Amino acid sequence: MYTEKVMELFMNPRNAGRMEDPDGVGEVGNSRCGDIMKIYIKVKDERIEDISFETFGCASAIASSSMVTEMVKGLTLDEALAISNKDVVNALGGLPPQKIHCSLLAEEGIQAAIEDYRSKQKARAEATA
Amino acid sequence: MYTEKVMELFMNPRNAGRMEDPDGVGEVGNSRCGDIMKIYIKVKDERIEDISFETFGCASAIASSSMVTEMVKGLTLDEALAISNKDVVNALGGLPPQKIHCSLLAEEGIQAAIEDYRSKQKARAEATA
Amino acid sequence: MTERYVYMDHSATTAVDRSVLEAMLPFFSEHYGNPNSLHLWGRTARKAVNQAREKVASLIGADASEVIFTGGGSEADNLAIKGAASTRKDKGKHVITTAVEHHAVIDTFKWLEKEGFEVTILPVDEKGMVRIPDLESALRQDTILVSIMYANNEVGTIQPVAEVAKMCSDRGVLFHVDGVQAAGHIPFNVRDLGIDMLTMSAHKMYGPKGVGGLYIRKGVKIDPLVHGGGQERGLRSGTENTAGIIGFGASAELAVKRLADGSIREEIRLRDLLIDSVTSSIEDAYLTGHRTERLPFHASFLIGSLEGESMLLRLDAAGIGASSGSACTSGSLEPSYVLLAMGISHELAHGSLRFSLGKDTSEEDIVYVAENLKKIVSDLRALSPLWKNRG
Amino acid sequence: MTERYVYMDHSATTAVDRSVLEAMLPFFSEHYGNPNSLHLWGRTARKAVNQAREKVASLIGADASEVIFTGGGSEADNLAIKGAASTRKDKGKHVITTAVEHHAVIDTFKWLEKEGFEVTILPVDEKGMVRIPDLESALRQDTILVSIMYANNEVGTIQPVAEVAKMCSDRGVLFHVDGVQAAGHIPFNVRDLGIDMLTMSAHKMYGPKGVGGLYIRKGVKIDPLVHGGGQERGLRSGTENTAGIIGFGASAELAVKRLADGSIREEIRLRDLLIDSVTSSIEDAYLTGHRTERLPFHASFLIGSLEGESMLLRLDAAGIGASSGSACTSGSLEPSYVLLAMGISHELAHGSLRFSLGKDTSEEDIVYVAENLKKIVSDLRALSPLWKNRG
Ligand SMILES: Cc1ncc(COP(=O)(O)O)c(C=O)c1O
Ligand SMILES: Cc1ncc(COP(=O)(O)O)c(C=O)c1O
Repeated sequence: MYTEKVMELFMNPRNAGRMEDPDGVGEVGNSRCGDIMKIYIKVKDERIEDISFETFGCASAIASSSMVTEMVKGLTLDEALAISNKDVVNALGGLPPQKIHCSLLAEEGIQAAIEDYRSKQKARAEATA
Repeated sequence: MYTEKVMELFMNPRNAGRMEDPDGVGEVGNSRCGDIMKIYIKVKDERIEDISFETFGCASAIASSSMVTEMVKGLTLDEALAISNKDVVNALGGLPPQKIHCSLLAEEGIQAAIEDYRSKQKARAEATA
Repeated sequence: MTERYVYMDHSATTAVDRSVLEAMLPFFSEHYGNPNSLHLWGRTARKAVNQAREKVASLIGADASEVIFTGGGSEADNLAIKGAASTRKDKGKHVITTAVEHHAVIDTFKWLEKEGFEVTILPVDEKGMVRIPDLESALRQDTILVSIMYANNEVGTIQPVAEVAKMCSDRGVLFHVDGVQAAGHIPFNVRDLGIDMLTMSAHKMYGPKGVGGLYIRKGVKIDPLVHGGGQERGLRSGTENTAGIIGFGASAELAVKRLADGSIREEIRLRDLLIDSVTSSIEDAYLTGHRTERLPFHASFLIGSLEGESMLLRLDAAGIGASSGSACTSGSLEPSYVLLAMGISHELAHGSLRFSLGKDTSEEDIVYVAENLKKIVSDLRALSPLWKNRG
Repeated sequence: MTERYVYMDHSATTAVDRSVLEAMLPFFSEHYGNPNSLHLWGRTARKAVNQAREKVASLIGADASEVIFTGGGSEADNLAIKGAASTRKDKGKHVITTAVEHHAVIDTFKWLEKEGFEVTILPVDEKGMVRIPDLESALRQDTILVSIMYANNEVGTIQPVAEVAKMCSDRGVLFHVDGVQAAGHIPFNVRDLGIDMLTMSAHKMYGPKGVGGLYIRKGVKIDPLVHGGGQERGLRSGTENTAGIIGFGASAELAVKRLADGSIREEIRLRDLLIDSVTSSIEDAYLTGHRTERLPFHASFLIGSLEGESMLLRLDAAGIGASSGSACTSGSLEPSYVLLAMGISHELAHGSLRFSLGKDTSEEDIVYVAENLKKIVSDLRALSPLWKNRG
């Protein structure tokens, strides 16, 4: 049912675990539906310097999280925002139809983390203004 | 489905075949229903001296014919008339429910042959009277 | 003990071929997973079931997604007919079948009639064949379904399926074919024929009993008969009979081979030898069904002045397995409705006999059967009050 | 390659026992006759089918004439429920079942609802058990059928079947029991219980897939689902799956032995060992279902902050076959309706895991599973945003 790539990332996820003092955190999904994705980022010079995730969900949710974090690491925030769920699915070698929503969560998770980072930046800028 | 006795008589029927110059002939059943039994008798001193049958029908019809002819051979006509289909079924060691009508044909075949004999006797007696 | 044992009742059921059994064996006690399980055991079973589906589909020229597995041919017939009637009942209540269908079809139509559908039963000619003009005049605006068998189990006659399909599709009427006797024995392609649904049964083609298949053309919607876990695209719930399905797949593979390698021609030769021997060496013996438009393995007769069961039992005593009418009705004394529909008299219909050959039937088997039958007929006719031509 | 392969999904399906396969084997390619045929091949098959029927009947204390064979448990459930609703619809239109039935029952009731029946779905308590007072107040003058499972496939809970039977028979209401998980694993007698119909499935008790059984108490009339040749007393037409039926018979014989020889006590010991290991060594892990009124081979859990599929796949990678919820639903992400009916939250329901032991499960297997699960849970919790109790 899953591609080798999905299984590999599920069994050995990259960038897994909580991050101390992140610059931005995005949490998407809800536990009622069985999927929660939490993305932590450290940003330096508008680039994602470090990233990690915590995911509650099925294998494809975990693999999608792992994949998307690998894909955006080192990118500028704008580049990261351009990564779509399709890119994630392609990089995973495909997902079963009923699991496509996991890749969507991955896309949304990155967006949410960046948004969080930017709104914090804005707040700090305003506070120091 | 059939008892050994039925199969034995079906495979090796006694008193089978047409009889030349019988004293009485009974034919019962009809080909539409798949069973015709024809009983031939020779009578001497009110006794069935010889008997034979022809039967169109299933194994139980043939076995019933064979059995009933064996049972009545040598009996007086009145004794023969007292043989019932139950007697035939018992002598065969039983018949499947849907085949009981074959034993009824056997009973009726004997009755018809005796009737035929008696009506011929009566006709002859009247002719010579 | 008899000289020989000759099974000539392959229309009733066939032996599972050795290659088929080999394919099935690992799926009982080794790869025994439920195909719906995520784990290794389940995935192994799922993969094998998918492969079997491909094989069955390719036998009939369908796509694997168009084939579902059932618990037998009768269930597939019921599913196709009831399932289609159910989804289409708002479009119309008129359904059509023929007088010579298997009980699994005819009794299903009788059930539809009780449920308020209007049923037309097409007559057949003296060879058991449906006449296209009869179908044409039976078709109505509110006709939603036509079900006609590919080939008849009792008399072997092949129906003009392609013509029927054309007529139905021109009118937008769904066409179901009971292909239980034909599948694996006659080469055909559901797409070329233009049919909507086709029933198959593994045990009629050297596969196991208890597994059937239903081809449902892409786009055709039917309702299920068995509700539950949603297996087989929701059309036949229940844990898949994996070993059986894999056996069906293997038997379809075997059939593809046999249909290509000339086996069928040899089968026809032996069939014709039997037909010629019986009709030429036994007085008052007739072939039933069509002489050429018939199943390659099927030879059915009427033997005058005799009754079927008595011949069957004598044949059995000689080691020969045959049947009289449908296997399903052979327990009863009612003469076959198929023969009656062909205009054969009750009396003659009682004398029906069917020999159906198999892939391992030899010429010696044919000769043995013909000789034994000749002797048996002569013995039994000596007992028959209907037999007039005495020597 | 993993250290060990441990199949713990016997609720989904079991391996065919060697003795069962032995019994089946001659009926594929040797004694392959159609049981409805008069000849030697047919009689041999008929005799074996009759013997199998005796064996299945004696497992449950029924008479052989009260057992019919179907193409699986789901079909038997559908037949019992639809068949009884059909014969009784003039007496009333109200039918009752529970919220924790298998799809084969619940979806059949949904179908009945669409057909115009009125359906009451009984709730269950937090152990998954029906409350007798709930049934009592649901029963009405026009109630014609109650269907309650013997034991639940997801949480193992055994229902108070005898009490339900008493209540139904006092009111003249037909009572059907889905005994698929229980038959062959729990000793019972249909006569003592006083139930009217009972569904069984061979593949849940070391028999083959694709063959089920339905006990129908003498005198109870139901309509068929599959029409046709009239096999199985007219209630399930189609050529009998002889090898499958004979396998079912052999598996019933095996079950009778196992129920008598103490095997079940050992199964319970191992089950309890697993329950105790998991609940004591893993934080936030709970048993689902009843602690004692449960299937002897069944251990089901909720693992907090985790989702079932990911645990299943990690277990699979360690060579362990388990399931999350019903095998039939494991392809979907919907949390189990059974767990929700027991009042478990959506979030927790996602973390369901089922281990079902088999007759060859060893203590080492249990230890292996418990150890691996502990590690997997800990690894996955390190990824879970819901897991709060970090070390
Ligand atoms: C309780 C219950 N009922 C019915 C069924 C259906 O049985 P089968 O898979 O044989 O159709 C199952 C198993 O799938 C079950 O566990
Ligand atoms: C023409 C035809 N249709 C349907 C069936 C039913 O198939 P099954 O016995 O597999 O249910 C048969 C055989 O019995 C048949 O010959």
